[in-house]
Amino acid sequence: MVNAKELQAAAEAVLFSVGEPIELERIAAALEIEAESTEQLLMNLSASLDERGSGICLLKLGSKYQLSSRAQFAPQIRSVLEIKRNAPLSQAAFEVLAVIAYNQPVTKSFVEQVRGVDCSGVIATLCQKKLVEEKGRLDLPGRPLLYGTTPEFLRCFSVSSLEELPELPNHDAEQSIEATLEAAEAEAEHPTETQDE
Amino acid sequence: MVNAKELQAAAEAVLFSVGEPIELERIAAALEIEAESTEQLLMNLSASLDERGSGICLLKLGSKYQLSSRAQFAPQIRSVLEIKRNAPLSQAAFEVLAVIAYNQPVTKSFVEQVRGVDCSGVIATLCQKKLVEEKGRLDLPGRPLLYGTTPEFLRCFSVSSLEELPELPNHDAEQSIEATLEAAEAEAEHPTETQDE
Amino acid sequence: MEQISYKLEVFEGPMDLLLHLISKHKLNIYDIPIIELVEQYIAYVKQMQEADMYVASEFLEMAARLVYIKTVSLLPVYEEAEDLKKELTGELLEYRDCQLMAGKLAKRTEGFDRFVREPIQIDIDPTYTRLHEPTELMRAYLNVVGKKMRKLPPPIEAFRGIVATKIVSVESKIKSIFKKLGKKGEKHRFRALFADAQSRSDLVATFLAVLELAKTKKLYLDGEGDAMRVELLAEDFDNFSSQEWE
Repeated sequence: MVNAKELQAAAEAVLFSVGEPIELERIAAALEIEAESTEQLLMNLSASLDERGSGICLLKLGSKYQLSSRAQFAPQIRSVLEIKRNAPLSQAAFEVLAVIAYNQPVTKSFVEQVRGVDCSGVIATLCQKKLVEEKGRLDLPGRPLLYGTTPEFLRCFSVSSLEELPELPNHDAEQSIEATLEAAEAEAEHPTETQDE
Repeated sequence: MVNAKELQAAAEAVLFSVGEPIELERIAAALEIEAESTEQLLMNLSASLDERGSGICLLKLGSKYQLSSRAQFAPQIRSVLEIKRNAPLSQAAFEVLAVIAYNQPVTKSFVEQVRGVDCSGVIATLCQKKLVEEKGRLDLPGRPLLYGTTPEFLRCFSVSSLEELPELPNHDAEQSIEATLEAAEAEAEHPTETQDE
Repeated sequence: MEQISYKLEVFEGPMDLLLHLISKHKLNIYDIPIIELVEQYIAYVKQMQEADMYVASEFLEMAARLVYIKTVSLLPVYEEAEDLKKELTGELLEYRDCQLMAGKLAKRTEGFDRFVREPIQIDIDPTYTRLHEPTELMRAYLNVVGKKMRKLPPPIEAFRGIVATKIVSVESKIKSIFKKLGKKGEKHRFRALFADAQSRSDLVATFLAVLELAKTKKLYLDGEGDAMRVELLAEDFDNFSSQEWE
């Protein structure tokens, strides 16, 4: 790599991909140039980002450098991340949540056995969203973690206790999913007086 | 926010901060402008990144957008991140990806039927690498999961939609079976070293 | 057959191996010369075993399938053999497409050189605030477990998919034939050997086991059709290794 423009682009690509603040020396080593030239390069990069009014800027933190979004765009960034956080649950997330809700407390391997696939990522997301939480450990070799639903889960489904969740169809009943759901929906619309379970 | 330049900077800041592929509509919502104007804005952003020879570029992945480093700077980035350069995927993974990409959504058993071997491990790895994801279930006994490709898949294979993937061979074509087989053999070239799966 | 002296190639599976053999020996994929292919295939699998390579069960299942097609094609009425060959041709063409496209994908991996960023960590409350109907939860549950409710998760087997097949080894069938036929010289109905077969693979393995035992003079077959009788000529179950049933 010879010309300054290309070196500057390489530095930008490196800073972009690393994300975290990074030592000047590490950038210099990756570009195979002197630290001093690298410093000059980064100053030029910073100036050119400012000049063209980019949404990104270069921060110098002690001896480290980091690319960052400009503070003035924080509201837009926050808005996107908040929309993202509140995106409707995926089908996979719904399934995991349902398996946990109806069988709690359960281990991750139970959920995975029911669904047939790895569920670590989905369970972690549900924990983050505070719909699911750890509920101690199972007294078995390996002491696996148990999961259960949270108060936020109850609020999300507008019920005041787990007993209010729709009842699952009888084990022996040959009732179809559709019939069961219709019954549950009718029940939800015209609740017969709440009875104790 | 009024002027186009500032909106473009805001879009850049948002894409930078979110990191992952993001829907056009979500960017539009955050900027409080129409989707159409947002699309134009992103085209301008992409052009200006190219023009000034930035180390970063804007990718269109289906209906989503994502900022990424330019491929030519991969050596410098790998050097900083201390990642070794090896084949990105095993042959088995490429085969599974091909079956999924061209037939999606498909079940694991479909993939296994085509390949004649168990594919659970490979599919799990591809899910972890976010090249493949769950796409609901098939309404059949056992309710098997369906799989399809992700926006990351589009990025990794440098296409902005599935239509841009290489075309499937035409079976009515007059190409002799020997020629096709030889082509397949040459393409497949059984790799000598297997990499981490 | 020519000796294969080069280092054994590693194949992705039986389909990969079959395509390789068809290409190497210039066989017609649309009208597979089954006897030739069986010989080549089994020779390769034997070499894998001799080289102490791990031979996945899929390779053995395919061997049984090929031998079955070969056996059926030796019968005077061979429509079934034609159908089985066509089925195999179709599968091979489909897998060939898969390999072809995999090769094309493998050639355009420049995108793996593009690096992206992790999302920035800013202080937002990740708690989920949308509202859902409780029936959505039940729908999701029923979607996972299906119509039949179960108290406990079903075995993993139940989720293996719709076309998963169970592989039956010839060796296990040899053992069970010895068990069924009891003492040396006791006559049994030939058909009875197949009475409790669970699958096609089971039938094929039982049939191959009978052929193997007859060939090695451990078993005597007499009569034809429904009247066919079978008896043991040997007292004990010797060690039949799975390599001998070619």
